[in-house]
Amino acid sequence: MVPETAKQPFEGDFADIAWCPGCGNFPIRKSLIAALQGLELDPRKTVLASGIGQAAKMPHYVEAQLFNGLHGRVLPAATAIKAVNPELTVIVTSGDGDMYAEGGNHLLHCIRRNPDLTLLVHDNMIYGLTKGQASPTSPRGMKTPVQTVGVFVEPFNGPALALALGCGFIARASAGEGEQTTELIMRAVRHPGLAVVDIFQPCVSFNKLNTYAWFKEHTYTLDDHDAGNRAAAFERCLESDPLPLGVLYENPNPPPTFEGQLPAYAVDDTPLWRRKPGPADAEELLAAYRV
Amino acid sequence: MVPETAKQPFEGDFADIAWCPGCGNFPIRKSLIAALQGLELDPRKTVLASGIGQAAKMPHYVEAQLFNGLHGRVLPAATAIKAVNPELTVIVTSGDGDMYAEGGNHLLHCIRRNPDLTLLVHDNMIYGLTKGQASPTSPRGMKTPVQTVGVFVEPFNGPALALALGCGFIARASAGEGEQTTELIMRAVRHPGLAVVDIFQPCVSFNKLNTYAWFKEHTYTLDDHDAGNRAAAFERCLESDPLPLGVLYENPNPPPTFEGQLPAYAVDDTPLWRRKPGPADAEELLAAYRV
Amino acid sequence: MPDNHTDVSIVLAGEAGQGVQTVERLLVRLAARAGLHVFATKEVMSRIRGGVNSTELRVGTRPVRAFVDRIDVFIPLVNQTMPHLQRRIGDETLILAETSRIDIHPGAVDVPLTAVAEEVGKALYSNSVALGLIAGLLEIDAGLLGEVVGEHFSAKGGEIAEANREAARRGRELGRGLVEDGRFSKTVTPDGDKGERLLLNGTRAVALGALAGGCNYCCAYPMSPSTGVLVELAARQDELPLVVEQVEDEIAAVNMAAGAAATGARPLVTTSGGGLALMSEGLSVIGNMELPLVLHCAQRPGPATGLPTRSEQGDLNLALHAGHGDFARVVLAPGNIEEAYRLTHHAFDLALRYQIPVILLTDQYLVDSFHDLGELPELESLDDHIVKTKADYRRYAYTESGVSPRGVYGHGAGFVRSDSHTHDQDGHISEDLHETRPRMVEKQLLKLEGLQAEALEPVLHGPRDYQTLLITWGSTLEPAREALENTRRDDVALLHFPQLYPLPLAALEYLGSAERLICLEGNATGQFADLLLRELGFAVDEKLLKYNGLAFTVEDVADLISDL
Amino acid sequence: MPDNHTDVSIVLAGEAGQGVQTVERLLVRLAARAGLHVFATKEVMSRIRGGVNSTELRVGTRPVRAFVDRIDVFIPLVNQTMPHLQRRIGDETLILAETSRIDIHPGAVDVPLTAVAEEVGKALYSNSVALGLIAGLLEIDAGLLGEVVGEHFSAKGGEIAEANREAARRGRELGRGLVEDGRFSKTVTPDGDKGERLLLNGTRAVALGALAGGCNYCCAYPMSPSTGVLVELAARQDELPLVVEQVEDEIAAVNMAAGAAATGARPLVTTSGGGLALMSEGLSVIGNMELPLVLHCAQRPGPATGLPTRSEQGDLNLALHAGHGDFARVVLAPGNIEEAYRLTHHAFDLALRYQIPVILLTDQYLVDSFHDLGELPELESLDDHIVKTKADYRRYAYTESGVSPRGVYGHGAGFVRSDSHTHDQDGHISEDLHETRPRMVEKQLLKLEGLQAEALEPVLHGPRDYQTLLITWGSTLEPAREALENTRRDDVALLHFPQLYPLPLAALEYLGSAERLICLEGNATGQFADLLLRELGFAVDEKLLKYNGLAFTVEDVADLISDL
Ligand SMILES: Cc1ncc(C[n+]2csc(CCOP(=O)(O)OP(=O)(O)O)c2C)c(N)n1
Ligand SMILES: Cc1ncc(C[n+]2csc(CCOP(=O)(O)OP(=O)(O)O)c2C)c(N)n1
Ligand code: SF4
Ligand code: SF4
Ligand SMILES: [Mg+2]
Ligand SMILES: [Mg+2]
Repeated sequence: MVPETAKQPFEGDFADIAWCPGCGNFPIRKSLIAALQGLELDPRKTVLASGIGQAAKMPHYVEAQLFNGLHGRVLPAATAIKAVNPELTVIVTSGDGDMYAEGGNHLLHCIRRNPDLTLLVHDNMIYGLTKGQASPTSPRGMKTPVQTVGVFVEPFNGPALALALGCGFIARASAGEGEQTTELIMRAVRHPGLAVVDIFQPCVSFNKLNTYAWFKEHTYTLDDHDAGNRAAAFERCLESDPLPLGVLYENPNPPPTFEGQLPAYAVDDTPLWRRKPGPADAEELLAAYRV
Repeated sequence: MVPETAKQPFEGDFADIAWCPGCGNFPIRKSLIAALQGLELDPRKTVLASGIGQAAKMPHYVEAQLFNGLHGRVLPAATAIKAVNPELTVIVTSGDGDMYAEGGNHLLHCIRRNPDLTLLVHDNMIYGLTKGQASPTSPRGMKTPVQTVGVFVEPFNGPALALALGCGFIARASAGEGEQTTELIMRAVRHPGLAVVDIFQPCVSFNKLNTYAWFKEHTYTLDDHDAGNRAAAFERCLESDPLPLGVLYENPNPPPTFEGQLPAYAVDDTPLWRRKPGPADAEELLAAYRV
Repeated sequence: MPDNHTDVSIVLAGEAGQGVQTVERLLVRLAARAGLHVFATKEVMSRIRGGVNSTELRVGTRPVRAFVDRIDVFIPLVNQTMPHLQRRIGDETLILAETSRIDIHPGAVDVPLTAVAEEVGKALYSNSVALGLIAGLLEIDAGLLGEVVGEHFSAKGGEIAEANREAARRGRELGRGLVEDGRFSKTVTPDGDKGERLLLNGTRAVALGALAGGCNYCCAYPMSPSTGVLVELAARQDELPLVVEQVEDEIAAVNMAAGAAATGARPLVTTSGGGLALMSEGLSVIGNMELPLVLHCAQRPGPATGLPTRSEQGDLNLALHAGHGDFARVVLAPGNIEEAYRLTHHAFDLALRYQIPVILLTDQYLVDSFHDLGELPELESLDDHIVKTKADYRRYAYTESGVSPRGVYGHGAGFVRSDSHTHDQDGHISEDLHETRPRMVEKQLLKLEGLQAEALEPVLHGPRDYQTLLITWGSTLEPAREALENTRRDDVALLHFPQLYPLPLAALEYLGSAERLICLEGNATGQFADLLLRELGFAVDEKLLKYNGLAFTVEDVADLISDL
Repeated sequence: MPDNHTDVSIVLAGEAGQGVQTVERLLVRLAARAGLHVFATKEVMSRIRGGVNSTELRVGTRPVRAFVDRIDVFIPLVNQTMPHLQRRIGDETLILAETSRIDIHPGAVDVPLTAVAEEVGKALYSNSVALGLIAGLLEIDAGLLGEVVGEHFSAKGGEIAEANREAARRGRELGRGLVEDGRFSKTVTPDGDKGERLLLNGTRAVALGALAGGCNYCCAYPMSPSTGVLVELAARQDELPLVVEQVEDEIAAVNMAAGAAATGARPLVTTSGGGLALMSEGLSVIGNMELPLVLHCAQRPGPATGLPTRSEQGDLNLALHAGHGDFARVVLAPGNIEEAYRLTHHAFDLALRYQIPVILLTDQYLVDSFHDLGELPELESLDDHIVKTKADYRRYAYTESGVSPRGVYGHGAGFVRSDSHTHDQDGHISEDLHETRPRMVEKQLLKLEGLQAEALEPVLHGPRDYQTLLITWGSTLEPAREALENTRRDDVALLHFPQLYPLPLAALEYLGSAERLICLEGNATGQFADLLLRELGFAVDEKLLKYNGLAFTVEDVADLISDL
């Protein structure tokens, strides 16, 4: 029996978490840790990778390997982490600004590459860390100190985009629904290939519109939805009120992963970081340039 | 009657066009000029904007206003051109690398903003100017000097992406189908808001797979397609062989444009470049900071 | 040090979200209305709630415009401290704390803020009690206090306003009590200057300077500490001819600005170091397309994400060299709030006249610091220098100054071609290596000659026949100036550079007259000292570098001077 | 100038796509096999077909490694010219053209390449005729010619190979005829060096140097002239433990490299100036995360898109300063092909030992130029310096050298935290301004001390007791060296810098011993001269700057020396 005082895996000892009291990131952290524990992952073989934002601080509050890079730039880094050591489980935590604004291009191409990563987008429909400007998912009409006349452009639809580009696993969760979120994260991690989970997350400090109550009221859990059907999934992705929670799409025949197709692993599956060329290889190749 | 030797509008006098003989950009140029003439646009009120690539050289070969910026970065510039002077017609010419790789993030957010631009993506499924590396739209299996084992990631689906993000006009054309292309460009320019036309373009120097003949064989013209239906359009966008040509989607109730919603034009529609604040405004505002 | 200060330095420390900033704002207004001079600066953690933030308020008889280490009155609202703050608390510091709740400061005098607030109504009013407390210490008139508190809370309804007024009044009594008991004995009195005064911080000065310069397009991606300028301008987008657009990333910002400028707008981009780094390629296109752009970079400590909410002067090298290839640019760095206003306007002037990017370097300390000041200089309305094009218009026509007439799309009979390649005078791509390429490079760099000739001269403070010359750029000016004034040394002067590139040749004489040069910079390598050596051939004898995330304090500089 | 050259300079000009490059490749191989020394460089337009490209081939008795203006034999295959090429054609130049088709060169001697090719079979073979023509002029053995042509065309089938061999043979007769008629009288003879020789260009040298340095991850976005290195490595991805990934943009490249490095790989990124500009923010994160990265930047003329296929040395300032904030980096710039091989390997060594970004600056001229050379230096196998982590592992532990033991994910019992903020030794975000912030900045910059101590020394060529010292960096080395050797002046020497930052202190003595310093650079402002002043305090007396898109020629430098 584990003594009561001992920390469970991933929990760590984080006295000072910089989120606001009541922030939706707390329940997401709880769901995430429960999922990692549920999957019985080894914290030393699990990397939490992120960019910058409130959501992106998550890796500092979970006891695991950590890569906390630049705002918007986590996906190329995470792709390489998995490619250089496929034995690692790599989870990316990100915000709606981090992933859908600054990081948009990497998202597109990460979906195309399909590395075996789990991408959690904490979607609070606002820029939290920079104090409340609109994010790509802010609803039309939302006023902020920058969007003084209200947001007047179309909110970004992450799930629809992922679906259009052929992502193999797309789900939507809500921070307020802890168990469901744990469940969805577990499924996402198990999915072989890129799995995107857009998680509604109340920001109690800056988003007074999309609160816990609002999300409760404006979401429903998918029931008789055929998640293996891309056309059906598209219609679900376009639904806006209420918003569906659950697995929107899971490809029954998931395409091969990026790292799985690399020539470097064609005959030898030793993680790349343990293998490298050297002077002998260079000299052998030089032979081709001898006159 | 115009004397035979006189140049028609937009044609200009371009002795040395840097494209390869036979390149699909020539017929696209022809279609584009025909469309601009057909629309009776004033070349001095028409801006051709582009980034870098073979397609992106187009503005240098059409007699009109020109903005030829950085690789991948034309859309934010074009958005501003239209915002600063809504009297201009702005056409963007781009390549599949320029727009879908380096420029991907701007594409996402330009679709959200919905400025009244026409975006032509010359889709040759290859990087032409840099001599034949795979582009985001290169088909799986295509070998190039960089993709030596063949492309093994999912080709980028521009139309599906545009549809997912709510673009109001999405069409696909083929350089080999000159009149149809002219027609589609005219419709795109007329559409009030962002109109995306992905144009198949043979690259005779580097893409030996997707030739004029290949495109002829692997495309068909949409016939009884309901272009006003987003779900139907999604299915069309996912078709891969044969590939549909024509208008894939046109929103019957196009959303308002970016420039149309700017507070700067709420009461005064004089182009912004003719209006600006000044010291008097600053001084008036200073009053608020007097103790 | 003998206590000969004519001001009181009060520091409040609280959690993010605890309302310290409200107290700061009200107190600044209150003191200024009372005819006192006031300065306020804050240092906050990168979080929305919790942690320890602090605000320094200096209230004085004479103008106060700089950050000091010394704390006369420390009011902790949180039971936690930070070593960099703790260090500033000295034997003479009067610590006022609610000792029942806050027990980590041994010598603290109890001030029952919450208890009083609760007596008035609720604990929430304790900020108003604290405000009153300070007003009491400063012997500020009760009527004025009520007025300022009332104005602030009036929007929340009469009852709330009244309760806060009462809380402030009760707080003031606490303060008066301390004075009467002899616990606090510093007095600051109005200097009799009855002129109207302005209360601005650097953010507002930059935003207003931009508007004075005719800025009609601002595009930016939020990034601390530069976001304030975006917000300040956004607040005006429905009254002025002004587009304010939050873009998807910094690269979009600079390229959007390029499109705006090519069409005739006067764009401003605001960002911090990481954003400027991302705009490097775009800066190069502004240079090669010959477009006017003002780029405001509010510096924070790097590298990479660094300390998002703190201050540094570590992006000078980047401002000088961002972008590839050789092209003309200007780098300006205001030293204080007036200069921020004036130089932002000047940046537009240079950008428009030379068709170049002008980078305006500020820092978190400057943009976030407030003080009262007299009238700002009157600024001129700037010309666009736009011509109506003729049919034979050439965007990049060779001229003697290197500046070609600026045409814009659709205005006139010509075609305007803005191009990012090496191009000919028409703006078409050119690969003529023999003639066009070198000539076009020279044309663009020729602008540097004009720019150098009119470069803003450095400003000397202190005696003319100095032996030691302190050198500052940016926000180090005011702490250094105050330290210098305090010491009254006749052998030490201060040379402040508002323009960093191209450097004014007038600097040569100043530098040459010194026996000893000391450069003060908020970075770890002495980037400006490097520039002085490279551009003017002067190696400084000493560098005082600070890179812990805080601006220089008056004491930092005073210690340096007293060691001379 | 008396014609005392021991080499022949042959220039072919043709349209893009006309096969000039095939002739170049075959001729280089042919000449080298014939025991001659050979150098080839090309200059091409930014287009795939058409225009005017040219290739210079120098074939000599002694090693030839540099670009010359002088053209001994000019073979235009296109009826068009470019002023910068035309300028190089002198009275002594033998122009060989198919005069029926190419009529713009008045003094041309007719060589009916197409007619001969058609006689053999088809016009397509005319490249082989041209190859044979040159072989004839150079008196290269017919058997060897047949062998080389045969090898090249064997893949296309026996008939085609035979036809090309015949075309070459016929071309050789044309060439022999010109020699016999006295139209051409230069002879170059093998120098008797029978050792095996290598034929490399700069691209291959960088790629092989990277593999020798253990590079196992290359991520890049195509950009001329850097793409060759990507292609060269891609060709090896199925034989070696090596991932080669073409990414969506340059920002992805540098951030992907960060992830790869944090996981234990040895990443290489290859790009040109515009790409490096885009990576500026990423470079700063490599610095702050303390990760090993080699970044190859093949320079082309800027600003902005500039001249995509030409050469320049205009990105030095960017390489020195890209990124925000202060952090340690190294900038290396190989002067020739051996150095490109050696320094790329060295770059990995420094990156791995110091956990820093190392920027390797080449340029279009260097990466695209070929010459024969002897064996390359033997290089050592490099250690990863990776430790197996213990439970108390700290990624950013303070050490005396500033370098912390390198742990990687999943190797050992510890947690490895790579972070982009100001962080503590564990890699967690820190806002401790008093201790952690300054100390961590100092820790990172401490590396510069070690780096400076082991900085590569500059290399002196020419007499030890010089009065005038020419200074070069990068690919200017070889043209300058040849010019210097030709003049045999005993008062002029050449100092070449393989390492640009940190600068080796050993340079001080060299610079101090000169009466006159002249810096040769391929940019418009003298960026390295600026650096010398800034870092070492030496102001050069003169700068020879070239920025028309072409590398320095031997004559450029010879003219400079003869004017001394
Ligand atoms: C290059 C760059 N630009 C801007 C920033 C400032 N920044 C930090 S987080 C953030 C956005 C935060 O929004 P989101 O990603 O939605 O995260 P949240 O805080 O809401 O969880 C921004 C703009 C930065 N750190 N780096
Ligand atoms: C920042 C930057 N990166 C890379 C390049 C090099 N580059 C120029 S065009 C191009 C891609 C060309 O492909 P595409 O956009 O499909 O145009 P195409 O030539 O095929 O029409 C690249 C990678 C560049 N100019 N700038
Ligand atoms: S600002 Fe919003 S997202 Fe950030 S920690 Fe606070 S509640 Fe959470
Ligand atoms: S390379 Fe291809 S795309 Fe470019 S001009 Fe030639 S054929 Fe056209
Ligand atoms: Mg958010
Ligand atoms: Mg293409």
